[in-house]
Amino acid sequence: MLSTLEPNPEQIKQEKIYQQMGLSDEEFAMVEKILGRTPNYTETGLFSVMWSEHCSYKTSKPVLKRFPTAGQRVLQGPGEGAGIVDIGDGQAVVFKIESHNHPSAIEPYQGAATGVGGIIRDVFSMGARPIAMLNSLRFGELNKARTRYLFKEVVAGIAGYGNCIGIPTVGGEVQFDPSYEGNPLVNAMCVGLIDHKDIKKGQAHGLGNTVMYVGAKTGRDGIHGATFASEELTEDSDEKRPAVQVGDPFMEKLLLEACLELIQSDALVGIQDMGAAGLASSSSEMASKAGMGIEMNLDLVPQRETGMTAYEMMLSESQERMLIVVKKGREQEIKDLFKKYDLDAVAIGQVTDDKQFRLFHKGEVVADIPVDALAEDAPVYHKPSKEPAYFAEFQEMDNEVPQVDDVKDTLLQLLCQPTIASKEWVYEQYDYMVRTNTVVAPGSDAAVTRIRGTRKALAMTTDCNSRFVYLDPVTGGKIAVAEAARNIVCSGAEPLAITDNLNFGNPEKPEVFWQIEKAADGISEACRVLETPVIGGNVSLYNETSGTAIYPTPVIGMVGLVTDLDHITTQHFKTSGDLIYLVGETKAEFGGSELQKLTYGRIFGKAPELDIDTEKERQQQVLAAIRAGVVQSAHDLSEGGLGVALAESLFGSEALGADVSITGNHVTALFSETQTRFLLTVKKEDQAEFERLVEAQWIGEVNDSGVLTVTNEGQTVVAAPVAELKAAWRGAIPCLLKSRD
Amino acid sequence: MKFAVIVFPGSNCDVDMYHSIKDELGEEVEYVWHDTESLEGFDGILLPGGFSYGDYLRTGAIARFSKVMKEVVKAAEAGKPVLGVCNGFQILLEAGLLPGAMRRNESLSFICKPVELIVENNQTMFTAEYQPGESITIPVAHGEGNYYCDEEMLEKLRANNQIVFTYQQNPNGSLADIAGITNEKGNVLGMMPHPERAVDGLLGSADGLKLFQSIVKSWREAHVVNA
Amino acid sequence: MFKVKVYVTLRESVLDPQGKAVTQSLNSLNYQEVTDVRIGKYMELTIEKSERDLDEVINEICTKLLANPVIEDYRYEVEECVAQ
Amino acid sequence: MFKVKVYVTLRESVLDPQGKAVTQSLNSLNYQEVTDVRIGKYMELTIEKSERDLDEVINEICTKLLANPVIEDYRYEVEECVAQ
Ligand SMILES: Nc1ncnc2c1ncn2[C@@H]1O[C@H](COP(=O)(O)OP(=O)(O)O)[C@@H](O)[C@H]1O
Ligand SMILES: [Mg+2]
Repeated sequence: MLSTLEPNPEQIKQEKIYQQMGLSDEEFAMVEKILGRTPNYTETGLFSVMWSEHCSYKTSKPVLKRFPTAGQRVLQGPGEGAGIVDIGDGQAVVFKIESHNHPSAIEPYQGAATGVGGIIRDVFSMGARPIAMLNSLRFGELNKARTRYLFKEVVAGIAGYGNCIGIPTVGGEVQFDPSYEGNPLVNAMCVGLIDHKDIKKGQAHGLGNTVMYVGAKTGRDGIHGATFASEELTEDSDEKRPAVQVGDPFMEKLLLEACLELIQSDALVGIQDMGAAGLASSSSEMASKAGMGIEMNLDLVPQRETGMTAYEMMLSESQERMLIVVKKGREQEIKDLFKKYDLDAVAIGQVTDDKQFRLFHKGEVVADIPVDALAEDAPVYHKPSKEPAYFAEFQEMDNEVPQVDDVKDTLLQLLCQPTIASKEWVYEQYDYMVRTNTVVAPGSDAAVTRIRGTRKALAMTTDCNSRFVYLDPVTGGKIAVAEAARNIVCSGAEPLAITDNLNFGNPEKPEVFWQIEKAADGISEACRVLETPVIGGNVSLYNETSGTAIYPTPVIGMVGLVTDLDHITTQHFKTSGDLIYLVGETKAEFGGSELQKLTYGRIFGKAPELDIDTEKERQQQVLAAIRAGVVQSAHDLSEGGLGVALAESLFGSEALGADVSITGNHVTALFSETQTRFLLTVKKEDQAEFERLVEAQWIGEVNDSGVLTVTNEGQTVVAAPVAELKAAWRGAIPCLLKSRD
Repeated sequence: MKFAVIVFPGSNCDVDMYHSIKDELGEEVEYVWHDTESLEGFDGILLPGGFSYGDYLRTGAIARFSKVMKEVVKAAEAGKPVLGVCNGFQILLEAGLLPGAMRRNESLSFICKPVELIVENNQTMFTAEYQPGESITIPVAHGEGNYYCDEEMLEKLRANNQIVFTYQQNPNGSLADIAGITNEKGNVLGMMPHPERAVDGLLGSADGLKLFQSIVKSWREAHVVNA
Repeated sequence: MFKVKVYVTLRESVLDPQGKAVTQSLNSLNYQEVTDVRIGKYMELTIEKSERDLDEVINEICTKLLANPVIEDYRYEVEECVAQ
Repeated sequence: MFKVKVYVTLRESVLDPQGKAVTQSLNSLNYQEVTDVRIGKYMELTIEKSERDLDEVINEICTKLLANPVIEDYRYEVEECVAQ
């Protein structure tokens, strides 16, 4: 155990113990300079977690600066627990995404579960009622037993936590690719709803006000979790096992309800969840943001285990805890409020005005640090960046159309690719209906949740095609935002803003840093044009195993506003006789496509192009048509191109079929992944009005044949029973999960 | 008619139940906290779904000791309608107000989806508005809905027409496809599917509404005549 | 102070879906020699000395809360811990 | 044929939400003497004789499937059953 004999300042310095905690020699020297002395063990621990990448963003800060973060509707940008966007009528939507990649690699069930718990706390600590969850997952291929285990357990963990706490999990994405085999990605997003007047911040204002600790007791869980998240996974990561925490969703449900009641009390000054780096980060950040200092007596911290040291208490990442600041003298009413939920609220300190971070334990001062040094003044690094050799090589390549012999067979195979296949196996484990507001359940482009008592609804999605980002990070970054927006628009909503999760490899490698920078540029450009500012996000670096990085994966979480329930649209074809339209022209673009992967077993070449202005124009046209009530169904074209989109649009019914005619090379027409395309259906009587609003090609008609027929200049290219396509698509993941190595 | 929605620590379908009654049915309804010691004034008792006490140990095992459960027992004895949905059903089983026990779903996974039910008995105060044998669509969302009782009890349930709903395609492995049962007297119903999630066509199905309407109707028949 | 170990098992006549699944997955992992698995609960209770009879307390606790007599059986063992 | 009893318990410093909830519930049911409950799994495996070493098989099974070494410990007992 770490506890018994702590090294003294001399030893820490001489034996360079700070290095094991994650501080470099230069950083340790900075700490000594700030303090004017050598730090003790607790202080060294505080600096090491607060200055870890996870808490301080020391390498990603220069990149994050590029993001557009302001907008007319933005009430809270990056910097607090979660961002906030105005949605009218005094209401606002609060959302944020967060990663729990490394814990999930080690203990998938609990890693994923506590990831869910953490992001929920971020949202309700703003004062918002969490109303929906999404998740974005990446695994290796399902032909490995370890991957199947990780996939099953991660999904079970997300379900276990989210279902218990009673927040519907309404959407997400899952992608499978060998690059994630040793380092899966588990990103969870939470969306909340708030009235403007209830917005709360994590700030410790008011000299003499009381700092209170609420929720679960502190144990030795996950000490140094933040540092852990900032390192590569290595063979001996298993040694760091105690870094994994166990979640208690029941406790969090109580904490959630109690905190939402607390929000209404004028005794509350500030509130913040204890996430990464637990008590250390929540307390120092609250004080620093308020321009104040803070003093805490650690003897008063509720403890689950005996003999805990100051170091352990400050760095513990025990879950389901919150730190609040309340007006002096009002402590008892706060205690009573929490008592109702069987929770303890304990006064552990107060706000000071000397901007110092001071901790007492067993009658001694165990830390005395300028608070801004911890929370604000972490060093910032401008890492070297270098274009990787593969990029130039890929850019030289021409777009080759993969050879397809049997179109129907290829379509069937594409539908069975786990990245495309039905995710029913996943989302049926999630309670996506609780709170009875889910109008569009998982299975369409974006999920839609109504706002009770209004005609409004929120559409939400997570997206990132990391293959494109790998091939070309600028374009791939743009595509991620554009695709998310397309999904939102197809659902009948106007995109509002995004939250992003930058999952990358080791930023100390110049090629990886280049990917980060370029992807951020692409995201920024798309966000500017589409007017969807970045209101928060999360960075997860060092996603590597044995020196190989994952594909760069900047996951975009986007929320859109449906202004009237009547606008809600799904991707599924509705009635026989409806006309099918394709928006956007199709080019031969196969770099990073599903067909390329299927044909060659790997990806290469150029990512599809994206013109963001055209994207915006088409999205606006589609949304206008939806709002005019002339669109029956809307689906964006993504993995697998038009062929897959047509099939997916037919999977919503038992009896429908479609007759579609294409021109030119049929492989390109059906399977190219050219961006900025939509598949829409329109009632015959609305044809004229639709064509007035949207520039689109009429490509066919919905019928009740139960067969998808595609013809090219009179020649039948595909005639596939929808039932057969659907069975393959639905069965693919369950079937892969039953496979053996 | 006035309903109580009992709220246990960890209940999470309480809000849905409340809105079903208030917004869709238009009847009076109040939340009642688990430590309440009287249910006087309420005509119908609703135990909502969720994860009371985290469902730790066994589903419903800890909740059944809540103070309010003594009152729920009294209400049941007095012949008032008592409806337990999902976790509410599990609590009624643990409390002995309904026979049998729940096991984990056969798949061992939580399952959330709309399912088709058959109304096996429409002669109850909960189902009078349905046709006999009617097929209705109501969502399930549970990890432990695999109902069990012994042979003898099953015979009794059948003989007394206590099996009210069965699954057309069993999602959890429950004995005899059981989705919902009543007590012998017929005034306590436990069911795994969520009728309160099926009261508004916007969300997919409104087939659950008749269940609540049946309760109100039978209550009116009994009380308005007496009045 | 006593350390009480309680074992709660499903009654023989009740099918155990979890046990069945574990058996199947062990078989598919090539442990054909495992022919049956039954999964129950193992609980360790720390109980202070009190006026009440220990066995009575344990039996009450088990029948009321720790086991569900409709489908489960229980047994227990008591160890007395010597205060240090 | 062997009957193998496997006990899987949460590691000492790992939070046990179930045990905590049960302790609280017992306390509020007036069993104040119960100061702690930890909940684990108890499994009974039936294993046929095979060429493989029994202890090896059990340890493999436990680490691979029955226990999660990241947060759990296990121990086991073997009983040989005489064929009847
Ligand atoms: N991990 C997940 N959790 C919940 N829903 C998911 C998950 N993965 C996919 N889905 C749902 O399955 C549907 C199809 O997903 P996807 O193929 O990624 O859609 P798209 O290409 O339109 O973004 C969506 O409705 C999505 O929300
Ligand atoms: Mg889509």
